[in-house]
Amino acid sequence: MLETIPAAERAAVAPRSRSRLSRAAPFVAAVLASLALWIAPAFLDTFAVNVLTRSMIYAVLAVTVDLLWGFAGILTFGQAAFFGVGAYAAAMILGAYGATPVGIAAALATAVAAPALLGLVVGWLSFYHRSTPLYASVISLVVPIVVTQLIYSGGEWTGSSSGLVGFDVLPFEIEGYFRLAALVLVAVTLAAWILVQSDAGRALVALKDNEARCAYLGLNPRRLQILLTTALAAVAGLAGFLFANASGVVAPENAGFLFGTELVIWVALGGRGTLLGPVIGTIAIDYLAANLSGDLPFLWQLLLGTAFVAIIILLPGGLADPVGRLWRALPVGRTGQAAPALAAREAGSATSTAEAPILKVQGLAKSYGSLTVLEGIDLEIRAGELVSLVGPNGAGKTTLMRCLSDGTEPFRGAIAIGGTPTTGLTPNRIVGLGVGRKFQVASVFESLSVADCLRLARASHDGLSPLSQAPTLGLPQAALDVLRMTGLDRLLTRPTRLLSHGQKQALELAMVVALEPRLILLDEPTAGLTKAERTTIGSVLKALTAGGRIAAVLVEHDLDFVREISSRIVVLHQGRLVLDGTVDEVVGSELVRTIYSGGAHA
Amino acid sequence: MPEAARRSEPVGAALALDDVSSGYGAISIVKGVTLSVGQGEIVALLGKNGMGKTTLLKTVLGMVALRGGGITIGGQALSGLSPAKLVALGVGYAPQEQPLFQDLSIRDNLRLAVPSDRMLPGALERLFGHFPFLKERLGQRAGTLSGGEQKMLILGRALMLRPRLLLIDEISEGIQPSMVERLRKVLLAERDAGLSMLVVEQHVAFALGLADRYAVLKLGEIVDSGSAKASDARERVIDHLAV
Amino acid sequence: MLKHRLIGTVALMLAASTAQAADGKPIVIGVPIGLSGANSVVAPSVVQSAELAVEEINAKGGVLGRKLVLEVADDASGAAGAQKAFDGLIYQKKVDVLISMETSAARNAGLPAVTKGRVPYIYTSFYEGHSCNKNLFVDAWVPEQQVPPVVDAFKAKGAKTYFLIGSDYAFGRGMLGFAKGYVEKTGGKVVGEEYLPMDGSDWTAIISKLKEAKPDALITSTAGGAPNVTLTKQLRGAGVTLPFANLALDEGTAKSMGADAEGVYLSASYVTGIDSPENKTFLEAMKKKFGGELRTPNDLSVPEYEAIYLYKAAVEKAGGTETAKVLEALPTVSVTGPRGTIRMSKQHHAPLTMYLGQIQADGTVKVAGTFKDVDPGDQCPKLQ
Amino acid sequence: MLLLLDILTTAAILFIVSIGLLAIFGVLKIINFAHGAWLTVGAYCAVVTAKLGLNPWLALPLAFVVGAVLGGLAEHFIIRPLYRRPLDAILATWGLGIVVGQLITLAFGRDVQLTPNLFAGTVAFGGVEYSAYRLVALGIALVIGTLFALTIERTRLGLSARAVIMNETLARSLGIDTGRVRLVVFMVGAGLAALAGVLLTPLTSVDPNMGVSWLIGAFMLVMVADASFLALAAACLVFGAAQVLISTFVSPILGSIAVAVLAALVLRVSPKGFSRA
Repeated sequence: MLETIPAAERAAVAPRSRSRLSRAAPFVAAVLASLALWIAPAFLDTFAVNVLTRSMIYAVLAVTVDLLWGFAGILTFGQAAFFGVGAYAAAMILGAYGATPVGIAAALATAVAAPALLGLVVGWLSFYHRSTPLYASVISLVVPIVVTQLIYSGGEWTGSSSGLVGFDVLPFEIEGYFRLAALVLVAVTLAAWILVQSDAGRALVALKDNEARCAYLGLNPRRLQILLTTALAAVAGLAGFLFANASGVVAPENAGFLFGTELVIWVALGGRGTLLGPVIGTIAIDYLAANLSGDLPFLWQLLLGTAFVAIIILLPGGLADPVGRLWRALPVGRTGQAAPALAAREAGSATSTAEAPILKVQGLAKSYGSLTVLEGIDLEIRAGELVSLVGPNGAGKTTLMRCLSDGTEPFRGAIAIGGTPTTGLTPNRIVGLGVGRKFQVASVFESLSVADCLRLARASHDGLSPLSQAPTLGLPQAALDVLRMTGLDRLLTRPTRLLSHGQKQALELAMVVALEPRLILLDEPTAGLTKAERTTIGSVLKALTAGGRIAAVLVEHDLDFVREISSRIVVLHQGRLVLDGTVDEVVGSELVRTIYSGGAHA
Repeated sequence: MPEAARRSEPVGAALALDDVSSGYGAISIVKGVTLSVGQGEIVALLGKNGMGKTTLLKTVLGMVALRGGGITIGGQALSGLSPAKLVALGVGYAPQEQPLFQDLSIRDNLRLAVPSDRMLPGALERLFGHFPFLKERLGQRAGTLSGGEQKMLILGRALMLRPRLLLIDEISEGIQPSMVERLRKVLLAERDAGLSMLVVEQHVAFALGLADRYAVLKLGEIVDSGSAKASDARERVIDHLAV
Repeated sequence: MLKHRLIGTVALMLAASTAQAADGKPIVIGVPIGLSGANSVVAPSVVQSAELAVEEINAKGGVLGRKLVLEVADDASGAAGAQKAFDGLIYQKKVDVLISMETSAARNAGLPAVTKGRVPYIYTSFYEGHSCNKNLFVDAWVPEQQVPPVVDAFKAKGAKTYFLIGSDYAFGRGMLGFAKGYVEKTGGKVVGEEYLPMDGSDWTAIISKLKEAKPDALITSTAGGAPNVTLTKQLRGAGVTLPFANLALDEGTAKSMGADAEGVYLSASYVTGIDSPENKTFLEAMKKKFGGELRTPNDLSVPEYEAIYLYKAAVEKAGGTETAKVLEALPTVSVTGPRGTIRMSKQHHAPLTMYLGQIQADGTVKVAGTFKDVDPGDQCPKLQ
Repeated sequence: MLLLLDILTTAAILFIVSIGLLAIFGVLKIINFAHGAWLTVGAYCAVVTAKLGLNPWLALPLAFVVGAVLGGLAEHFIIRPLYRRPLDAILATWGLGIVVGQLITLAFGRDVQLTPNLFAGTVAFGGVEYSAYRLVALGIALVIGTLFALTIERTRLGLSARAVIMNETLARSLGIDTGRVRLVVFMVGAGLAALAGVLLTPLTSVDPNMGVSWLIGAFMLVMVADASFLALAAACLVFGAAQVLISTFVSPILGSIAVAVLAALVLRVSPKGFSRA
């Protein structure tokens, strides 16, 4: 059932027609580019056709590097290895079976499948819970080294250092290869463009921005990263297949670490995260290299190296950065993102038996080395409760929240969500059990818009389209309320980095609510907010739990706030649960006064 | 410079904050705080967690960027001074979060606090004057000291360079009452010798017993202040602090 | 058209014989070579000898009255660079012929362009053999020519067991593979064969294995430049004093290794010490032309010099630069140069006179044996 | 015995080559991919010393000074803006490595350069004739390790560096000029790298690209050591042993990629590498 919200619709209608136009624009551009490239060989000399064919194949690789590095934040030197594997697979199969239809089909299939398989292994190695981006880069360094070594020691099979030459290739003239490479480049770039503009593409950016937030929205960052690595390895393999055919030779250096770094240099100079920048950068630099490097071999390297260092330091966005700024300053370049229409979505029929506790903690204890931060915590929370967790600094509140939301934290004792023990579960799986966590410092995706952030929060329910941006954004009523009360519903297209601190807090809360959790964990949701904002958040929380289906646990220092909204207060002191009772019981307690005046020692 | 001097407390206040604002990134923590500490005076800054007390201290130390207002120390405006310069100006600091290098020896912890090794022997002598027990334990890892002993080391480290102004962050946190009392005595003795202090605390009894004046910080603003010796001071402060 | 051209050529020849200045279109010789990368150490010497050959030929009126012009392009000693270099030379500079010394990877990478662009290609670097293409001719040695003199010499000294060390690449594997076969064929025994990756720099474990195996002689074939120097230094450092032949060593590198190279055997089709009038004239001309800039002529640069003369002879015999005719003429012509008389008559390869040399303390090479007209064997049976 | 010596000396050489990288990574958390270039610069200092006809051992102090000075410039102009962008710092230093390599090429040419042996010949040791220089290198590694440990443990600079590693905020609040500590540490790291370059000359050829082949190995060792000096020593021993053993008993080709592959696997299992033990 979809119920459109009039206010939001008004905001969305105006840009709709324009957005259809801008949605068609990439396809038009792609068709125009294809046409231009199709007739280009007629105007270019053989040398240019030949060199540009190779440059365009390299540009396909640059697109994959850009998706990984520029968008998903994975600095990789390994695309060369996948390219090399694809090229060698093609060359070896074409060499053995010839350019028969079967031979070509087998070569193409293997050239795509073999790198994809390798990509899967590399992805699995590189990405795991708590893996670091640096580790992925380390692996991406090792892979080309290993692949090159295998090629060297492959003897007759791989032609060792001399590479393979003289195998059959597709029956094209050089113009034919030029057009083929051009079509593939345009197609890959267009696909990449559509992907990054789509909702799924936003997930990539989100991953780079804030991996923890992704996991706490129930997305599986590992799976996404592995999937991306595998898919782009396959694309690199396709480029390798093209390369083997177009050049008629494959060599170990095509798979090497140095080629991998060169790809990164091209992408960096062109402008990471822009797709077109790397494409144009790669073609321009490679073409220039073909013309200049022969005449000034050492100087060319020197110039390239210097430019690279300068760009990295001074212009991290590459040459596309000033160009893009110029473009956006022009009237035609200022196409804003269209706001999706907001729609209410009926909450899922998660029937929670009111009697069974949503959260059950038994004998929880945690220590860092010899320092015990939590000990003997027993706690039960039922639907409809709004429990505040209070206590002085170092009482263990944040640690308790962390244990509740991440089963891979080493702790003793047991935590169960809706009866399911969480020990060993990664955050995204705990989110799957119906837990939403709001962090102390607002954790949103700084490079995305408000609507994108909310869409990602819905991803675990509604999925993400890899092809387009959904025109509507369906959210549970409670999330819509948060947006409405804070005015965020009118700021859907605004990049979150431009939001005020309070708006970010509200957005994060809306994202957590959009998950339709059974249990919401909030770590200081009001820190740094104005009085009015605090009141808003307070009433949202009260309304949420009043329905009797959701429970909330919040850590809070603002005790006025706590007093106002809680149904129950739990006091922690020095890692132990010292008091658990109603607001009146706790507020009136002398023990609490003593704790807060610094006197009590457990 | 003349502007700052005119608008703030009379030149010569050990520390004067005039409409100071600061924060991290997009977040404002301290919002327009005006506060002064006179020569030889102890001012207690009370407030719950997350209210901006530590941020205020770090703003004075130049570790958090000043967004608005002015700070003077002994009449000297403080913009763009490095922590090293502040140490030279006679500002001591006893931090609360991760205040010691746990894995270094006590001697190394102290050595890091003096600008050159030549000044170490004299500084140590002053330190042992306050806390003689540290003399025997210089080679021990700082992390092996008990909580109270660590606090003494932190305080001793701040005092050993003979500062003129001392900024203290929750020195009483998590230690035994007897230890708290011992710290209080040391601090009062230093005050009597002319040291000015801004003491951030949550331990109300300790803070009021020590200070001449108090101020309560809430959401980055001062909501209450007065003489620490006033009869209703304790009740007023606890109302701000407890549930 | 053809007739017309022929007449024109004859006319030019006549003109050339009477006047120095011929105004025919120059013949462009493409030299794709590793100015950067692994071959960059030896490349300058190759370019120098090409420059001398062109200067000499032009001074005598050129070829069929046409001047020779050199187009040098950097192939970065590798496949990717070679593709760019070959494309540039064939399609952009429109060269008439390619004559160059390159790595095997670069040569292979260039071959598709050579085939598509239909230009003759004379490869002037010794290599592991068996590279066959109807446009490709080779005037330098292959394992069949280089290895036997070494093994025969060691055998004569009583060596029965051999240890082989190489870089893991086509040339290293190719040379040692042939050496192993030859050793076994002549009754010797290979007690160890070890390879390190081309960019490997730590030979420790291999040297220890060598010491354990206690062979009578050692034959190495590494990648040129760094690995060669590294291995030799580490062998000397470990006190290895066996009879030691280095199949990848040239005189220039030997000189730069200083004392470490003393006593090492090498086998080559050219050493500076060849006592022939052609060699003396050549060396003097080089010295005169390049003076202080002179790079020591060597087994890679002299074939380049001779190949240009071979091409000249073929063009003159074919009556023009048309590829098909030049290819037809190439195996039939011969040139007597510093290395003696060269004719690429055997399956696009050339029988060569080989010299066994031993490095002296001052870095010079003493000729220890001469082997006349060693046959390259069956390199490209399909190309006969 | 031969095997044992091979392992020990291989570990020693790995240690010499990696220590400069470790110093920089440990304090600055920056991976200096120009490390290879600094090794090369050091080796060319040996070339220059030889050309000037000086005692070859003089190359050691010369290289340290030249490396440190160039390192200081690099820290100031290239590293400093990138402390908050560690992955970009990898790229920028890689680019710097290319630039340095090309500058050396322009100045000295591509050729393999001749350097005099620091220590020639062999000695009988435990029943085998062993390369004297490798044994000397073992000694030098111990000396460098000891000096490095003493600097870290005893001197004020070492203490400040450790303070910056452990808790930079506290160090700064105590008045330590952390910017200067970073600069000096980078200079020391670069100086050590250049020193290592000189020490490599008796074992390898000297050419503009010589450093690159040592870079990856050193990088992986430092990753595994995770900024701990003792862990680096342990990693060098373990991976050096693995390299020698695999080279000896399986294949030198596998041996040569052993360090990189094994280190990657160790990091997969235990992200903190050896520093945990």
